[in-house]
Amino acid sequence: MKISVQAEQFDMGAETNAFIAAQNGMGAIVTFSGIVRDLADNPMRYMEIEHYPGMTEKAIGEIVKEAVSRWSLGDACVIHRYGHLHVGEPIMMVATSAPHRVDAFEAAEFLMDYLKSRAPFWKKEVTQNDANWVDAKNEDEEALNRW
Amino acid sequence: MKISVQAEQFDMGAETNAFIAAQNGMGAIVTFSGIVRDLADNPMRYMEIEHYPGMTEKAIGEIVKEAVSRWSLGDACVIHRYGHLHVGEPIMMVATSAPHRVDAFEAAEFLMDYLKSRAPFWKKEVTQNDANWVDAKNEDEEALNRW
Amino acid sequence: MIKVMYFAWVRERIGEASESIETEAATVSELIEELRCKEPRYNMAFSDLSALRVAVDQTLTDFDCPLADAKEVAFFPPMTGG
Amino acid sequence: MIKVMYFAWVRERIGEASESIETEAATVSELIEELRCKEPRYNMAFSDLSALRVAVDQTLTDFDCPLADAKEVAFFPPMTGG
Repeated sequence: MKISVQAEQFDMGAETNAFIAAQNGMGAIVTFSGIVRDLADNPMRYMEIEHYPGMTEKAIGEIVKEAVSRWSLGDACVIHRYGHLHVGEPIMMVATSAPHRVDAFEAAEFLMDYLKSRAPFWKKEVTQNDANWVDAKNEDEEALNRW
Repeated sequence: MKISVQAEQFDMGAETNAFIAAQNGMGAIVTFSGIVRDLADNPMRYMEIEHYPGMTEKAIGEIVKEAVSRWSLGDACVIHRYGHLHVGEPIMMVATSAPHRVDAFEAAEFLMDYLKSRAPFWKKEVTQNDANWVDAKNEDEEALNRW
Repeated sequence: MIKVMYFAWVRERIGEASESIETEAATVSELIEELRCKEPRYNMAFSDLSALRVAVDQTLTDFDCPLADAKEVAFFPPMTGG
Repeated sequence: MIKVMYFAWVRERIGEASESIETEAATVSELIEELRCKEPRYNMAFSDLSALRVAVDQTLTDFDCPLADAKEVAFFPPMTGG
Protein backbone atom coordinates (compact mmCIF):
# COMPACT_ATOMS: atom_id res chain seq x y z
CA MET A 1 0.00 0.00 0.00
CA LYS A 2 2.22 2.80 -1.28
CA ILE A 3 1.18 6.42 -0.76
CA SER A 4 3.58 9.12 -1.86
CA VAL A 5 3.08 12.88 -1.88
CA GLN A 6 6.13 14.29 -3.62
CA ALA A 7 7.53 17.20 -5.60
CA GLU A 8 9.76 14.98 -7.76
CA GLN A 9 8.78 13.65 -11.17
CA PHE A 10 8.10 9.94 -11.33
CA ASP A 11 8.31 7.31 -14.07
CA MET A 12 4.85 5.86 -14.79
CA GLY A 13 6.26 2.75 -16.43
CA ALA A 14 8.73 2.02 -13.64
CA GLU A 15 6.04 2.57 -10.98
CA THR A 16 3.62 0.32 -12.89
CA ASN A 17 6.20 -2.46 -13.15
CA ALA A 18 7.17 -2.16 -9.48
CA PHE A 19 3.51 -2.33 -8.49
CA ILE A 20 2.87 -5.42 -10.64
CA ALA A 21 6.05 -7.16 -9.44
CA ALA A 22 4.85 -6.86 -5.83
CA GLN A 23 1.53 -8.61 -6.53
CA ASN A 24 0.77 -12.25 -5.82
CA GLY A 25 -2.26 -14.06 -7.21
CA MET A 26 -3.80 -10.91 -8.69
CA GLY A 27 -5.26 -11.30 -12.19
CA ALA A 28 -6.20 -7.67 -12.83
CA ILE A 29 -4.17 -4.46 -12.62
CA VAL A 30 -5.62 -1.02 -13.37
CA THR A 31 -3.63 2.20 -13.48
CA PHE A 32 -4.72 5.77 -13.99
CA SER A 33 -2.39 8.67 -14.59
CA GLY A 34 -3.17 12.34 -14.83
CA ILE A 35 -0.98 14.43 -17.15
CA VAL A 36 -0.57 18.23 -17.20
CA ARG A 37 -2.50 19.51 -20.23
CA ASP A 38 -1.82 22.78 -21.95
CA LEU A 39 -4.54 25.45 -21.97
CA ALA A 40 -6.74 25.75 -25.04
CA ASP A 41 -6.32 29.49 -25.48
CA ASN A 42 -3.04 30.43 -23.88
CA PRO A 43 0.25 28.49 -23.55
CA MET A 44 0.84 27.50 -19.94
CA ARG A 45 4.27 28.27 -18.45
CA TYR A 46 3.72 25.79 -15.65
CA MET A 47 1.20 24.38 -13.22
CA GLU A 48 1.66 25.05 -9.53
CA ILE A 49 0.10 22.54 -7.14
CA GLU A 50 -0.31 23.57 -3.53
CA HIS A 51 -1.18 21.04 -0.84
CA TYR A 52 -1.71 20.79 2.91
CA PRO A 53 1.22 18.80 4.30
CA GLY A 54 0.05 16.35 6.93
CA MET A 55 -3.61 16.46 5.98
CA THR A 56 -2.82 15.34 2.43
CA GLU A 57 -1.25 12.05 3.51
CA LYS A 58 -4.00 11.53 6.09
CA ALA A 59 -6.82 12.19 3.61
CA ILE A 60 -5.29 9.91 0.95
CA GLY A 61 -4.73 7.20 3.55
CA GLU A 62 -8.40 7.31 4.53
CA ILE A 63 -9.55 7.21 0.90
CA VAL A 64 -7.33 4.17 0.21
CA LYS A 65 -8.54 2.46 3.39
CA GLU A 66 -12.14 2.99 2.29
CA ALA A 67 -11.40 1.50 -1.16
CA VAL A 68 -9.76 -1.56 0.41
CA SER A 69 -12.80 -2.10 2.65
CA ARG A 70 -15.27 -1.82 -0.21
CA TRP A 71 -13.61 -3.92 -2.92
CA SER A 72 -11.70 -7.16 -2.95
CA LEU A 73 -8.26 -5.72 -3.65
CA GLY A 74 -4.77 -7.11 -3.44
CA ASP A 75 -3.10 -3.71 -3.24
CA ALA A 76 -3.45 -0.03 -4.05
CA CYS A 77 -0.96 2.74 -4.79
CA VAL A 78 -1.33 6.53 -4.93
CA ILE A 79 1.41 8.93 -6.02
CA HIS A 80 0.56 12.65 -6.19
CA ARG A 81 2.91 15.50 -6.93
CA TYR A 82 2.93 19.10 -5.76
CA GLY A 83 5.00 22.15 -6.69
CA HIS A 84 6.01 23.19 -10.23
CA LEU A 85 4.84 20.92 -13.04
CA HIS A 86 5.23 21.34 -16.77
CA VAL A 87 2.94 20.42 -19.66
CA GLY A 88 3.16 16.70 -20.44
CA GLU A 89 4.46 15.71 -17.00
CA PRO A 90 2.52 13.23 -14.87
CA ILE A 91 0.62 14.89 -12.01
CA MET A 92 -0.37 11.71 -10.22
CA MET A 93 -1.18 8.07 -10.60
CA VAL A 94 -3.25 5.42 -8.90
CA ALA A 95 -2.86 1.67 -9.31
CA THR A 96 -5.07 -1.13 -8.04
CA SER A 97 -4.76 -4.90 -8.16
CA ALA A 98 -7.52 -7.45 -7.65
CA PRO A 99 -8.33 -11.06 -8.47
CA HIS A 100 -10.95 -9.82 -10.96
CA ARG A 101 -11.17 -6.82 -13.25
CA VAL A 102 -14.41 -5.28 -11.98
CA ASP A 103 -12.95 -4.69 -8.50
CA ALA A 104 -9.73 -3.22 -9.89
CA PHE A 105 -11.62 -0.83 -12.19
CA GLU A 106 -14.21 0.32 -9.68
CA ALA A 107 -11.67 0.86 -6.91
CA ALA A 108 -9.44 2.91 -9.25
CA GLU A 109 -12.39 5.10 -10.26
CA PHE A 110 -13.42 5.52 -6.64
CA LEU A 111 -9.87 6.55 -5.70
CA MET A 112 -9.77 9.08 -8.53
CA ASP A 113 -13.17 10.57 -7.71
CA TYR A 114 -12.21 11.06 -4.07
CA LEU A 115 -8.68 12.31 -4.76
CA LYS A 116 -10.16 14.96 -7.08
CA SER A 117 -12.48 16.50 -4.49
CA ARG A 118 -11.39 15.31 -1.05
CA ALA A 119 -7.59 15.38 -1.02
CA PRO A 120 -6.24 18.86 -0.17
CA PHE A 121 -4.56 19.83 -3.43
CA TRP A 122 -5.13 23.05 -5.38
CA LYS A 123 -3.99 23.64 -8.95
CA LYS A 124 -2.94 26.97 -10.38
CA GLU A 125 -2.30 27.51 -14.08
CA VAL A 126 0.45 30.06 -14.75
CA THR A 127 0.68 31.59 -18.23
CA GLN A 128 2.87 34.38 -19.64
CA ASN A 129 0.28 36.97 -18.59
CA ASP A 130 -1.60 35.66 -15.62
CA ALA A 131 -2.16 32.93 -13.08
CA ASN A 132 -5.49 31.31 -12.27
CA TRP A 133 -6.58 28.88 -9.61
CA VAL A 134 -8.42 26.00 -11.27
CA ASP A 135 -12.10 25.98 -10.30
CA ALA A 136 -13.55 22.79 -8.86
CA LYS A 137 -16.11 21.31 -11.24
CA ASN A 138 -19.66 20.47 -10.22
CA GLU A 139 -19.39 17.19 -12.11
CA ASP A 140 -16.43 16.18 -9.92
CA GLU A 141 -18.45 16.79 -6.76
CA GLU A 142 -21.42 14.94 -8.26
CA ALA A 143 -19.20 11.99 -9.20
CA LEU A 144 -18.95 11.19 -5.48
CA ASN A 145 -22.67 10.43 -5.34
CA ARG A 146 -22.33 7.19 -7.19
CA TRP A 147 -20.28 5.53 -4.44
CA MET B 1 -3.92 3.05 -32.36
CA LYS B 2 -1.68 0.07 -31.65
CA ILE B 3 -3.11 -3.46 -31.90
CA SER B 4 -0.73 -6.35 -31.39
CA VAL B 5 -1.52 -10.07 -31.20
CA GLN B 6 1.72 -11.73 -30.25
CA ALA B 7 3.33 -14.77 -28.65
CA GLU B 8 6.20 -12.77 -27.12
CA GLN B 9 6.20 -11.39 -23.60
CA PHE B 10 5.89 -7.63 -23.31
CA ASP B 11 6.96 -5.08 -20.72
CA MET B 12 3.92 -3.35 -19.18
CA GLY B 13 5.94 -0.37 -17.97
CA ALA B 14 7.70 0.17 -21.28
CA GLU B 15 4.41 -0.13 -23.20
CA THR B 16 2.74 2.29 -20.79
CA ASN B 17 5.52 4.85 -21.18
CA ALA B 18 5.53 4.49 -24.98
CA PHE B 19 1.76 4.98 -25.04
CA ILE B 20 1.94 8.08 -22.84
CA ALA B 21 4.85 9.56 -24.80
CA ALA B 22 2.78 9.39 -28.01
CA GLN B 23 -0.11 11.42 -26.54
CA ASN B 24 -0.72 15.09 -27.08
CA GLY B 25 -3.14 17.14 -25.01
CA MET B 26 -4.54 14.14 -23.16
CA GLY B 27 -5.05 14.60 -19.40
CA ALA B 28 -6.11 11.05 -18.52
CA ILE B 29 -4.46 7.69 -19.18
CA VAL B 30 -5.97 4.38 -18.07
CA THR B 31 -4.29 1.00 -18.41
CA PHE B 32 -5.52 -2.47 -17.62
CA SER B 33 -3.37 -5.56 -17.57
CA GLY B 34 -4.36 -9.16 -17.11
CA ILE B 35 -1.85 -11.45 -15.39
CA VAL B 36 -1.76 -15.27 -15.40
CA ARG B 37 -3.01 -16.42 -11.99
CA ASP B 38 -2.21 -19.77 -10.46
CA LEU B 39 -5.05 -22.20 -9.74
CA ALA B 40 -6.44 -22.34 -6.22
CA ASP B 41 -6.22 -26.12 -5.85
CA ASN B 42 -3.51 -27.31 -8.21
CA PRO B 43 -0.29 -25.65 -9.36
CA MET B 44 -0.50 -24.68 -13.01
CA ARG B 45 2.38 -25.69 -15.29
CA TYR B 46 1.38 -23.17 -17.90
CA MET B 47 -1.54 -21.50 -19.64
CA GLU B 48 -2.03 -22.17 -23.34
CA ILE B 49 -3.91 -19.51 -25.30
CA GLU B 50 -5.28 -20.47 -28.69
CA HIS B 51 -6.57 -17.86 -31.11
CA TYR B 52 -7.97 -17.52 -34.62
CA PRO B 53 -5.32 -15.74 -36.69
CA GLY B 54 -6.86 -13.18 -38.97
CA MET B 55 -10.19 -13.02 -37.17
CA THR B 56 -8.47 -11.99 -33.93
CA GLU B 57 -6.96 -8.83 -35.40
CA LYS B 58 -10.20 -8.06 -37.23
CA ALA B 59 -12.37 -8.51 -34.12
CA ILE B 60 -10.05 -6.40 -31.94
CA GLY B 61 -9.92 -3.71 -34.63
CA GLU B 62 -13.71 -3.50 -34.67
CA ILE B 63 -13.93 -3.33 -30.87
CA VAL B 64 -11.37 -0.51 -30.77
CA LYS B 65 -13.18 1.34 -33.58
CA GLU B 66 -16.43 1.10 -31.63
CA ALA B 67 -14.74 2.48 -28.49
CA VAL B 68 -13.28 5.41 -30.42
CA SER B 69 -16.71 6.21 -31.86
CA ARG B 70 -18.44 6.11 -28.46
CA TRP B 71 -16.00 8.05 -26.28
CA SER B 72 -13.88 11.12 -26.74
CA LEU B 73 -10.49 9.38 -26.89
CA GLY B 74 -7.06 10.49 -27.96
CA ASP B 75 -5.78 6.97 -28.53
CA ALA B 76 -6.23 3.31 -27.62
CA CYS B 77 -3.87 0.35 -27.50
CA VAL B 78 -4.51 -3.40 -27.23
CA ILE B 79 -1.81 -6.04 -26.82
CA HIS B 80 -2.89 -9.68 -26.42
CA ARG B 81 -0.66 -12.73 -26.25
CA TYR B 82 -1.24 -16.31 -27.36
CA GLY B 83 0.75 -19.52 -26.92
CA HIS B 84 2.48 -20.69 -23.74
CA LEU B 85 2.23 -18.35 -20.74
CA HIS B 86 3.47 -18.85 -17.20
CA VAL B 87 2.05 -17.77 -13.85
CA GLY B 88 2.76 -14.09 -13.19
CA GLU B 89 3.27 -13.18 -16.84
CA PRO B 90 1.07 -10.53 -18.47
CA ILE B 91 -1.61 -11.98 -20.77
CA MET B 92 -2.74 -8.73 -22.28
CA MET B 93 -3.11 -5.01 -21.76
CA VAL B 94 -5.30 -2.18 -22.92
CA ALA B 95 -4.51 1.52 -22.65
CA THR B 96 -6.73 4.50 -23.37
CA SER B 97 -6.09 8.24 -23.36
CA ALA B 98 -8.68 11.00 -23.20
CA PRO B 99 -8.95 14.66 -22.26
CA HIS B 100 -10.99 13.61 -19.19
CA ARG B 101 -10.88 10.61 -16.88
CA VAL B 102 -14.46 9.36 -17.30
CA ASP B 103 -13.94 8.69 -21.02
CA ALA B 104 -10.62 6.95 -20.45
CA PHE B 105 -12.07 4.71 -17.73
CA GLU B 106 -15.28 3.80 -19.53
CA ALA B 107 -13.55 3.08 -22.83
CA ALA B 108 -10.99 0.82 -21.09
CA GLU B 109 -13.77 -1.13 -19.36
CA PHE B 110 -15.69 -1.42 -22.63
CA LEU B 111 -12.58 -2.73 -24.39
CA MET B 112 -12.00 -5.30 -21.65
CA ASP B 113 -15.61 -6.50 -21.61
CA TYR B 114 -15.61 -7.02 -25.37
CA LEU B 115 -12.14 -8.56 -25.54
CA LYS B 116 -13.22 -11.11 -22.91
CA SER B 117 -16.22 -12.42 -24.84
CA ARG B 118 -15.90 -11.27 -28.46
CA ALA B 119 -12.25 -11.67 -29.43
CA PRO B 120 -11.44 -15.24 -30.53
CA PHE B 121 -9.10 -16.39 -27.78
CA TRP B 122 -9.45 -19.58 -25.73
CA LYS B 123 -7.52 -20.28 -22.54
CA LYS B 124 -6.43 -23.73 -21.38
CA GLU B 125 -4.96 -24.36 -17.94
CA VAL B 126 -2.36 -27.12 -17.93
CA THR B 127 -1.39 -28.70 -14.60
CA GLN B 128 0.84 -31.68 -13.75
CA ASN B 129 -2.15 -34.04 -14.11
CA ASP B 130 -4.59 -32.55 -16.54
CA ALA B 131 -5.52 -29.74 -18.89
CA ASN B 132 -8.80 -27.85 -18.88
CA TRP B 133 -10.29 -25.30 -21.20
CA VAL B 134 -11.44 -22.31 -19.16
CA ASP B 135 -15.23 -21.98 -19.23
CA ALA B 136 -16.72 -18.67 -20.29
CA LYS B 137 -18.50 -17.01 -17.36
CA ASN B 138 -22.11 -15.86 -17.52
CA GLU B 139 -21.11 -12.64 -15.77
CA ASP B 140 -18.70 -11.84 -18.62
CA GLU B 141 -21.46 -12.25 -21.19
CA GLU B 142 -23.82 -10.18 -19.03
CA ALA B 143 -21.19 -7.44 -18.69
CA LEU B 144 -21.78 -6.60 -22.36
CA ASN B 145 -25.36 -5.54 -21.61
CA ARG B 146 -24.32 -2.36 -19.91
CA TRP B 147 -22.87 -0.85 -23.08
CA MET C 1 -15.44 -25.84 -51.34
CA ILE C 2 -15.59 -24.29 -47.92
CA LYS C 3 -12.75 -24.15 -45.41
CA VAL C 4 -14.09 -25.39 -42.06
CA MET C 5 -12.03 -24.58 -38.95
CA TYR C 6 -12.23 -25.83 -35.38
CA PHE C 7 -10.81 -24.22 -32.25
CA ALA C 8 -10.20 -25.19 -28.61
CA TRP C 9 -12.07 -28.33 -27.47
CA VAL C 10 -14.00 -28.51 -30.76
CA ARG C 11 -10.66 -28.93 -32.54
CA GLU C 12 -9.55 -31.53 -29.99
CA ARG C 13 -12.75 -33.60 -30.31
CA ILE C 14 -12.75 -33.54 -34.08
CA GLY C 15 -9.02 -34.13 -34.21
CA GLU C 16 -8.11 -31.53 -36.79
CA ALA C 17 -7.76 -27.76 -36.98
CA SER C 18 -9.28 -27.29 -40.43
CA GLU C 19 -10.45 -29.12 -43.53
CA SER C 20 -11.85 -28.29 -46.95
CA ILE C 21 -15.39 -29.54 -47.47
CA GLU C 22 -17.45 -29.90 -50.64
CA THR C 23 -20.97 -28.98 -49.58
CA GLU C 24 -24.33 -27.81 -50.89
CA ALA C 25 -25.44 -26.67 -47.42
CA ALA C 26 -27.36 -23.39 -47.64
CA THR C 27 -26.89 -22.42 -43.99
CA VAL C 28 -24.56 -23.11 -41.07
CA SER C 29 -27.23 -25.41 -39.56
CA GLU C 30 -27.32 -27.50 -42.71
CA LEU C 31 -23.53 -27.74 -42.71
CA ILE C 32 -23.62 -28.94 -39.11
CA GLU C 33 -26.15 -31.65 -40.03
CA GLU C 34 -23.90 -32.85 -42.83
CA LEU C 35 -20.87 -32.94 -40.53
CA ARG C 36 -22.75 -34.84 -37.80
CA CYS C 37 -23.58 -37.57 -40.30
CA LYS C 38 -19.95 -37.99 -41.36
CA GLU C 39 -18.47 -39.65 -38.29
CA PRO C 40 -19.19 -40.09 -34.56
CA ARG C 41 -16.44 -37.62 -33.54
CA TYR C 42 -18.31 -34.87 -35.45
CA ASN C 43 -21.62 -35.99 -34.01
CA MET C 44 -20.11 -35.72 -30.52
CA ALA C 45 -18.48 -32.33 -31.11
CA PHE C 46 -21.77 -30.86 -32.34
CA SER C 47 -24.07 -32.58 -29.84
CA ASP C 48 -24.73 -29.43 -27.78
CA LEU C 49 -25.06 -26.38 -29.99
CA SER C 50 -25.67 -24.10 -27.01
CA ALA C 51 -21.99 -24.67 -26.13
CA LEU C 52 -20.82 -23.63 -29.59
CA ARG C 53 -20.28 -20.40 -31.46
CA VAL C 54 -19.78 -19.92 -35.19
CA ALA C 55 -17.97 -17.38 -37.36
CA VAL C 56 -18.55 -17.12 -41.11
CA ASP C 57 -15.72 -15.43 -42.98
CA GLN C 58 -14.23 -14.33 -39.64
CA THR C 59 -17.38 -12.60 -38.39
CA LEU C 60 -19.29 -13.96 -35.42
CA THR C 61 -22.81 -14.96 -36.49
CA ASP C 62 -25.55 -17.49 -35.68
CA PHE C 63 -26.53 -20.91 -36.97
CA ASP C 64 -29.13 -19.53 -39.38
CA CYS C 65 -26.44 -17.67 -41.32
CA PRO C 66 -26.56 -18.44 -45.07
CA LEU C 67 -23.40 -19.88 -46.64
CA ALA C 68 -23.78 -18.48 -50.16
CA ASP C 69 -20.31 -17.16 -51.14
CA ALA C 70 -18.87 -18.12 -47.71
CA LYS C 71 -15.21 -19.12 -47.89
CA GLU C 72 -14.47 -19.92 -44.25
CA VAL C 73 -16.64 -21.29 -41.43
CA ALA C 74 -15.23 -21.68 -37.91
CA PHE C 75 -16.70 -23.51 -34.90
CA PHE C 76 -15.54 -22.93 -31.35
CA PRO C 77 -16.68 -22.64 -27.73
CA PRO C 78 -17.53 -19.24 -26.18
CA MET C 79 -14.39 -17.10 -26.16
CA THR C 80 -12.29 -16.56 -23.07
CA GLY C 81 -9.90 -13.75 -23.92
CA GLY C 82 -8.77 -10.85 -21.80
CA MET D 1 -4.20 29.52 20.85
CA ILE D 2 -5.30 28.02 17.58
CA LYS D 3 -3.19 27.68 14.45
CA VAL D 4 -5.18 29.05 11.52
CA MET D 5 -4.02 28.10 8.03
CA TYR D 6 -4.97 29.42 4.59
CA PHE D 7 -4.49 27.73 1.22
CA ALA D 8 -4.70 28.68 -2.46
CA TRP D 9 -6.52 31.98 -3.15
CA VAL D 10 -7.59 32.28 0.50
CA ARG D 11 -3.89 32.40 1.40
CA GLU D 12 -3.22 34.93 -1.36
CA ARG D 13 -6.08 37.24 -0.30
CA ILE D 14 -5.16 37.16 3.35
CA GLY D 15 -1.47 37.43 2.60
CA GLU D 16 -0.18 34.75 4.91
CA ALA D 17 -0.10 30.97 5.05
CA SER D 18 -0.76 30.60 8.75
CA GLU D 19 -1.01 32.47 12.04
CA SER D 20 -1.62 31.71 15.69
CA ILE D 21 -4.79 33.24 17.04
CA GLU D 22 -6.02 33.73 20.60
CA THR D 23 -9.73 33.10 20.44
CA GLU D 24 -12.76 32.19 22.54
CA ALA D 25 -14.76 31.18 19.45
CA ALA D 26 -16.82 28.07 20.17
CA THR D 27 -17.34 27.11 16.51
CA VAL D 28 -15.75 27.65 13.12
CA SER D 29 -18.50 30.16 12.28
CA GLU D 30 -17.66 32.24 15.35
CA LEU D 31 -13.98 32.16 14.42
CA ILE D 32 -14.83 33.40 10.92
CA GLU D 33 -16.85 36.29 12.40
CA GLU D 34 -13.89 37.28 14.56
CA LEU D 35 -11.52 37.14 11.59
CA ARG D 36 -13.85 39.21 9.37
CA CYS D 37 -13.82 42.00 11.97
CA LYS D 38 -10.01 42.08 12.12
CA GLU D 39 -9.21 43.67 8.76
CA PRO D 40 -10.75 44.21 5.31
CA ARG D 41 -8.53 41.53 3.69
CA TYR D 42 -10.10 38.92 6.01
CA ASN D 43 -13.57 40.29 5.37
CA MET D 44 -12.96 39.92 1.65
CA ALA D 45 -11.54 36.44 1.89
CA PHE D 46 -14.53 35.22 3.88
CA SER D 47 -17.21 37.15 1.98
CA ASP D 48 -18.61 34.08 0.17
CA LEU D 49 -18.64 31.06 2.45
CA SER D 50 -20.13 28.84 -0.27
CA ALA D 51 -16.75 29.12 -2.02
CA LEU D 52 -14.86 27.97 1.09
CA ARG D 53 -14.14 24.68 2.80
CA VAL D 54 -12.79 24.13 6.29
CA ALA D 55 -10.74 21.43 7.98
CA VAL D 56 -10.40 21.18 11.76
CA ASP D 57 -7.35 19.25 12.91
CA GLN D 58 -6.80 18.07 9.34
CA THR D 59 -10.28 16.62 8.90
CA LEU D 60 -12.75 18.16 6.47
CA THR D 61 -15.80 19.42 8.34
CA ASP D 62 -18.45 22.16 8.20
CA PHE D 63 -18.82 25.65 9.63
CA ASP D 64 -20.85 24.44 12.63
CA CYS D 65 -17.94 22.37 13.87
CA PRO D 66 -17.07 23.11 17.54
CA LEU D 67 -13.53 24.29 18.27
CA ALA D 68 -13.16 22.87 21.79
CA ASP D 69 -9.67 21.26 21.92
CA ALA D 70 -9.03 22.12 18.25
CA LYS D 71 -5.35 22.83 17.52
CA GLU D 72 -5.48 23.61 13.80
CA VAL D 73 -8.14 25.17 11.57
CA ALA D 74 -7.60 25.50 7.82
CA PHE D 75 -9.60 27.47 5.24
CA PHE D 76 -9.37 26.83 1.51
CA PRO D 77 -11.38 26.68 -1.73
CA PRO D 78 -12.86 23.37 -2.98
CA MET D 79 -10.01 20.98 -3.73
CA THR D 80 -8.77 20.31 -7.24
CA GLY D 81 -6.49 17.29 -6.97
CA GLY D 82 -6.14 14.31 -9.28
